Amino acid sequence: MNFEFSDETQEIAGQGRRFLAGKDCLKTVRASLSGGEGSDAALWREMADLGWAGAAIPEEYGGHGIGYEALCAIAEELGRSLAPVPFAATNLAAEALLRTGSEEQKQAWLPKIAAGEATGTLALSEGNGPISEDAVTVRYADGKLTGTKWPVAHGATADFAVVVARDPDGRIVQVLAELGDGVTRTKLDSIDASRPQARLDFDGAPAALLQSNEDPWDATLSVIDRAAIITAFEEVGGAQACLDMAVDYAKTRYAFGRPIGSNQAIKHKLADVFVALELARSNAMMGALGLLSGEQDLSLAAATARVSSIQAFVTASSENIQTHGGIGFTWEADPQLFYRRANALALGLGSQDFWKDRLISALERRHAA
Amino acid sequence: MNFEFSDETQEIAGQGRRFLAGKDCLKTVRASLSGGEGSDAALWREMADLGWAGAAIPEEYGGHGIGYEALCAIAEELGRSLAPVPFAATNLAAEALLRTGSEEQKQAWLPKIAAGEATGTLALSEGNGPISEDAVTVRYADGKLTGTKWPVAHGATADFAVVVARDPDGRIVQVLAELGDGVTRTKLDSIDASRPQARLDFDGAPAALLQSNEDPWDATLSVIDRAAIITAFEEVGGAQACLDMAVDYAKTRYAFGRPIGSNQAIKHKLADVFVALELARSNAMMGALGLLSGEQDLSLAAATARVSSIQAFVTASSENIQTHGGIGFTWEADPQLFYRRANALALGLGSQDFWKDRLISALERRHAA
Amino acid sequence: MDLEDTKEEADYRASVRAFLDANAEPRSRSAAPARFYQVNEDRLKIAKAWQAKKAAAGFAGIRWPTEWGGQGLSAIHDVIYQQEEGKYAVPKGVFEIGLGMCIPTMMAFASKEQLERYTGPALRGEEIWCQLFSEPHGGSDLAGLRTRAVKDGDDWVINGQKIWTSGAHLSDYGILVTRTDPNVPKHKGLTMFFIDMHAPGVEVRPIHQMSGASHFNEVFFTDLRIPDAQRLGEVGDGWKVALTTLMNERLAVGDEPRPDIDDLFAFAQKFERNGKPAIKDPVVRDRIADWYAKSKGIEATRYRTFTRLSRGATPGPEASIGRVVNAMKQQEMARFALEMMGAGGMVSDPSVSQNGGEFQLSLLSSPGARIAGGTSEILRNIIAERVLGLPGDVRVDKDMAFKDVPSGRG
Amino acid sequence: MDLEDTKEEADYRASVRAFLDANAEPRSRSAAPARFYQVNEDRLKIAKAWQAKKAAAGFAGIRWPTEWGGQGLSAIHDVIYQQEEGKYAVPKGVFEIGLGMCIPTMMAFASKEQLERYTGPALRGEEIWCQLFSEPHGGSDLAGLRTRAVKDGDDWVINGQKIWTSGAHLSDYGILVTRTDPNVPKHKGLTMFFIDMHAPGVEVRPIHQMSGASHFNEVFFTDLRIPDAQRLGEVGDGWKVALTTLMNERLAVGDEPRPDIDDLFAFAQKFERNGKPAIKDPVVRDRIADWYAKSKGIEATRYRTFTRLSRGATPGPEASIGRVVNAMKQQEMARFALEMMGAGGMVSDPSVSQNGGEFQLSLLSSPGARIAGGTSEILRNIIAERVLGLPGDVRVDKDMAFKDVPSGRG
Repeated sequence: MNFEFSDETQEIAGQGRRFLAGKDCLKTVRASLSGGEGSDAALWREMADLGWAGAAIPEEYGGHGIGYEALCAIAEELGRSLAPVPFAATNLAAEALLRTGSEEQKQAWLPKIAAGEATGTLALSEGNGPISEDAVTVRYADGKLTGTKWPVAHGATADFAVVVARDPDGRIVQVLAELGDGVTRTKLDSIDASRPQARLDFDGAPAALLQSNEDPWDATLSVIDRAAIITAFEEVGGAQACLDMAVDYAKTRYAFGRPIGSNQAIKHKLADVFVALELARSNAMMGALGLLSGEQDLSLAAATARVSSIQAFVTASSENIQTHGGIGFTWEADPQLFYRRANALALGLGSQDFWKDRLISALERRHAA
Repeated sequence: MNFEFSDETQEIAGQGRRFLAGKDCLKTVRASLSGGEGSDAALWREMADLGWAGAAIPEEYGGHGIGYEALCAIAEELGRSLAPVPFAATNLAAEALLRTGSEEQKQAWLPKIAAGEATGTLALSEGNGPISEDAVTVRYADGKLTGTKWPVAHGATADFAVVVARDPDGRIVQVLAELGDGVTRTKLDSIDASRPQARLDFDGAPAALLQSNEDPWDATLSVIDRAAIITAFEEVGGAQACLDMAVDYAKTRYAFGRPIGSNQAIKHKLADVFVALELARSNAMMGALGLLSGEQDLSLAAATARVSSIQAFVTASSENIQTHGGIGFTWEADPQLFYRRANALALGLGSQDFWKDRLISALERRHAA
Repeated sequence: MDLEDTKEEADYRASVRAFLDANAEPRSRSAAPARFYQVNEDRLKIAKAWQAKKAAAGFAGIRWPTEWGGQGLSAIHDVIYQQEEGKYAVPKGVFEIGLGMCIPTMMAFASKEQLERYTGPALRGEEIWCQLFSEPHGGSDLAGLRTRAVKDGDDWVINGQKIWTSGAHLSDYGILVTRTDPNVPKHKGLTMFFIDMHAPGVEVRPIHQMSGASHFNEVFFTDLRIPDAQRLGEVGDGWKVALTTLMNERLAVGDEPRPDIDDLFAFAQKFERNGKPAIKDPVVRDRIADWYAKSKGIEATRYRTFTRLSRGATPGPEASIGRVVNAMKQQEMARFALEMMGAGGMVSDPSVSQNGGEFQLSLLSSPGARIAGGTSEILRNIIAERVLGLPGDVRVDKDMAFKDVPSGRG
Repeated sequence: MDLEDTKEEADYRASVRAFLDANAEPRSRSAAPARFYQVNEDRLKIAKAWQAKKAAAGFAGIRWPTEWGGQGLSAIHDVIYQQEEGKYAVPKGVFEIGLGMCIPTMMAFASKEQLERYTGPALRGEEIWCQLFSEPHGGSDLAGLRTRAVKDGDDWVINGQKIWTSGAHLSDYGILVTRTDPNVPKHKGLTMFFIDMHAPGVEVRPIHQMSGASHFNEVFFTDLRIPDAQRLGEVGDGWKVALTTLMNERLAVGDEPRPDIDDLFAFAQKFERNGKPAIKDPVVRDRIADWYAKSKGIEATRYRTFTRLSRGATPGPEASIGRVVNAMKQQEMARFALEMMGAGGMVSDPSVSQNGGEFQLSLLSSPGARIAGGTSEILRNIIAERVLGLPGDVRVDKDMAFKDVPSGRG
């Protein structure tokens, strides 16, 4: 039984943690709430230099090819530090390209991503509602895109987007669009300004089809499954940071002549957070195992990890505020920053209802088989 | 603002409580688990002498006509004492008769009910599944019933049943069947043996149509709405008994040199039970107000009361066991008896899912109006 | 059993309505009442004018004794007035603490001359009062306060800091509890004063909340000097005085925090996903039914409280029920509404967000609701101890001189 | 990262499988393992024979030192054996406490002669041991026990009562913690012994649980006389000895209580309501997905624990996670299954009930699961204190002579 990150991976995680500890990400995140940039482009380039942007990109495309295990460990550290970088969105786009891009397309973008010179995103949602094939209305015809996508993570700054659209026959397609001519980008206020969202209006923007043997909608969901597992590690890292913060506060904050952490109301609350976190971490690791083993259908492992990790981070961030009491809900204190991120991550890749349904559908398929 | 039982009602409740305190109902209830009778017929006759069996039956039919408010207060006391009597089932049958029986049918049965000489029941369910018109398959043709109903509360001992069936055209009808010839009754083991359940196999049993201007299915649901409100008071009484028991135990049971009730784990748990109970009591009283005011459509008030009271009693009975610790889950201790009753009442009139849907449907109708 | 007024209550309600109809505009449900923290100079003027009008018409200080310009009526009259006023577009929240808590404390402990000076202007909205109790180091441990008052001749010199002071930035006066003797157990070394908020040595800073609002302030005292005549109650009796103030805490007469269950239901009817209104989804029905039952349970519990008031009884700590349930429910409902929206739920931009971003705002304001004015944990303790009679928490600081009580890092 | 055995583990697993294949029948999933409390005379014979066979083949006392007939292997070997044995229809539950907790305590504190006498028969299943710790007055306060042992010459005379003793009715010997000095604080006045369960003065009565099962016993001691030679550890060191025993508490290797999440999912697929399988109802999907994620989380957490074992580390109190989550989940799932059945859910009669009444039984057995072997509250305290490092509860009885500790009514 060897169900733990390898020593090499733990080493990468440790380096990452030390690196991020020196960056004061929370300061940037807080500034983003008052109109700051949100995403920290300089920090992202530094991370690329460390090999993080290209962690899962093979060396033939300029990546570091250190693989999914390292990617998961890095995600956890980004979650812990609340790093304001286009990590998740760019990974999602790179994953889609790797899966369905032509050799030319891969050569065009993957090396730039790995070098931190370009960032990408996935443009899937068209407003409110669950992830659904039926909701896709953006049209792709004659090499051009028309229609509106929102919210698109880092859509205002990304260099390209993998766009899920419909061809003239109404079939779903995945296309690659450089975000330039024919695209109007509007930044949208959101609950987590450090992972900024945008609206993309395509008005005949040029784009190129991504080809694959897979059905393009299935391919989209497969990419999202993979992203859900990576994101689960971000959430586990964030939840761990919240728990650590709450435990530290509960030990050192006194009321009635003793640490507030000596009250069962606090102890049991934090024990429950710990339990939720450990379940999430374990499920995320099962997801990582699926990624590593190269299984094609990760939907069950991904959905399980996603449901657990949403619950763990949302709960941990919320109860961290509660443990802090009054100071916890002030603008200047850190707990709100994690609470915003937790709730944004809980929604960004599709919310719990979508994933719970996906989980049960996967179970049904397994039992039918 | 006068949102409290009247002095007269409180007087009746007080008398009831003193009467029941002398009866050691819990002993009978416990005996029922080891094959005892379950329902206590002698106790029920005594209660009839006190006017409880005919509380809601008008004087013209031999009842005491003290009305719904008293009925609610009595229900609460029965719930508190866990009285093993066919109160709810008989009330349900009497309510149906009052609503849809002919003068002759009323004269035939209501005086006997009020005198404690006869008990009735409603035969609606046909096995597992939610309350639903589609689930009714028992046939009524040429004055005879054919088919199977289960579970039927007190079905093994009731003198008559209001049976929901289908006529030869497939329409729902309510019929009155004396439970004698042509009916095979089989007692069924259930989680609360003190409110015993039975299976009724009708093999051409004679029965008479109940007539009303209402659609018979709507009439059935209306009767169930009324029963849900009365049952909510039973549940409130039961939940209050559990809370009292738990609080008393928590004050007097010591561990680590102090009462276990000085631990926040216990205090906050019981505070939550109190909150659930008070919400349930308040919603039950709003239901009672609806009964008193003679409104026809009580579905919203009934569903609200039922959802709250199920939650309150199930929670209170469960956390009472937990507060008692080891002794709490033994056969000989009282908490299990309340837990069984709570869960049986939560299911008997249709479970939460049915009532939540009914609640929302009522809200939708109100907003459409 | 009914929800009707008594004859006398109905008459009073009619007189309130007549006054409001003649002097104010009805409020539409979609308009939230103007809140305290949103008060600016212009709004403050309007609020003061409205208070003056109420005072002139005999609808201010409803429970105050007539001696000080009040109406000498009971709590149920107060409730009736508030219920009716809630239906009109009039300013709220500026005078409640002063009239409901500070001046009643003054009435119990200040001199006749002082009351002659202060009650009238407060009643007519000319002067605003705040309550300076909570401190950064105290948290839920209200009596663990550290603001020091030291006797200097006939004066007291005050240094320290208060926090979570509603309305301090608008206030002219405040009642202030201080520590005058750290050498006795914590409840015994406190003394209450009233102070001029404009005096040198008083500095008010707003607290920025995570939702973006600023409901509260920090107040700093630097060598604030006040005469002994501004003491309320005996030296060392400050805790007793503070309890008087807290006993007058305002009874909630209605209004769940918005967006409430009706807003959520309306949203679920309007919002379509998977080709049909969200309310048709069984999961949505299940959750909304739960919250509806809780919401209506709180409303009906309030009717039971009003019944007790109507019969002359004082409502007990069971009033905490609503707050325990509502705060968590508000957070859950906000989260659930955003979940229905999927990824779009992140976006609070009014240009595209459903319902003008109100659920996104609620997500950010509800954590505060679980804390402000007593955390849910403290409220559960209160219910357990005062309603159920369970034993208090173990008190390690009970017989200890305040200065020796362990206080950790702070 | 993988879930594979190391080479050595794989070899060991293969040897276990070879033994089991040769000596036992595979167990179908539908058959629950035979449990302790269901053991009757006939079953006991089978259990003893199986244990003898295991001992002969070298699969008993896996972690015991070879000196006493054990295999001298590590915890991961024990886990591997249990994982494999769980797949076969063999008796379980009779010897675990004796071999896993009692004899290891004996090994630490008994004499060489005693170990020569007792280890072999225990290992071969000829003698059964139980652990006599809990008392009616103690509850979660294990050290608050009152069973008195009084020195009388070279003997001790024991009076008192134990409770929740698994397997006492089958046992030949037991280890017993007693109070020998009530004049010192509670942890300091305890002394451990081992006793003959057939001696005069020992009476065992089964405890009837609300589910109908009898997993536990009460054991009464009336002037039980035992020689000082049966003392384990020093007089007054009983708490230390008891901690040795408890440290050996068995690691759960799998198996949620049945019906588990797979049973519930299967039920929801099979059970039709409103004309379609229940699993097609979004509410059912929502709930089952929640429980599934928890269930798989516990399973995967166990793999992490096994990984630590495999690397030679000792698992910590995080093993409590599974118990905290499972007990509540079991109760919720049972309730939910019955709710799906509607009124029919009340009926446990196997003649008509779905799934042979297993969910009804689970409703009645799950409250015990939240209590037995440590309440969920105690487990949360353990997680908070030992894993998170939060402070202990305030201990009012800490420095008090046991006889002076307040004990309420009992």
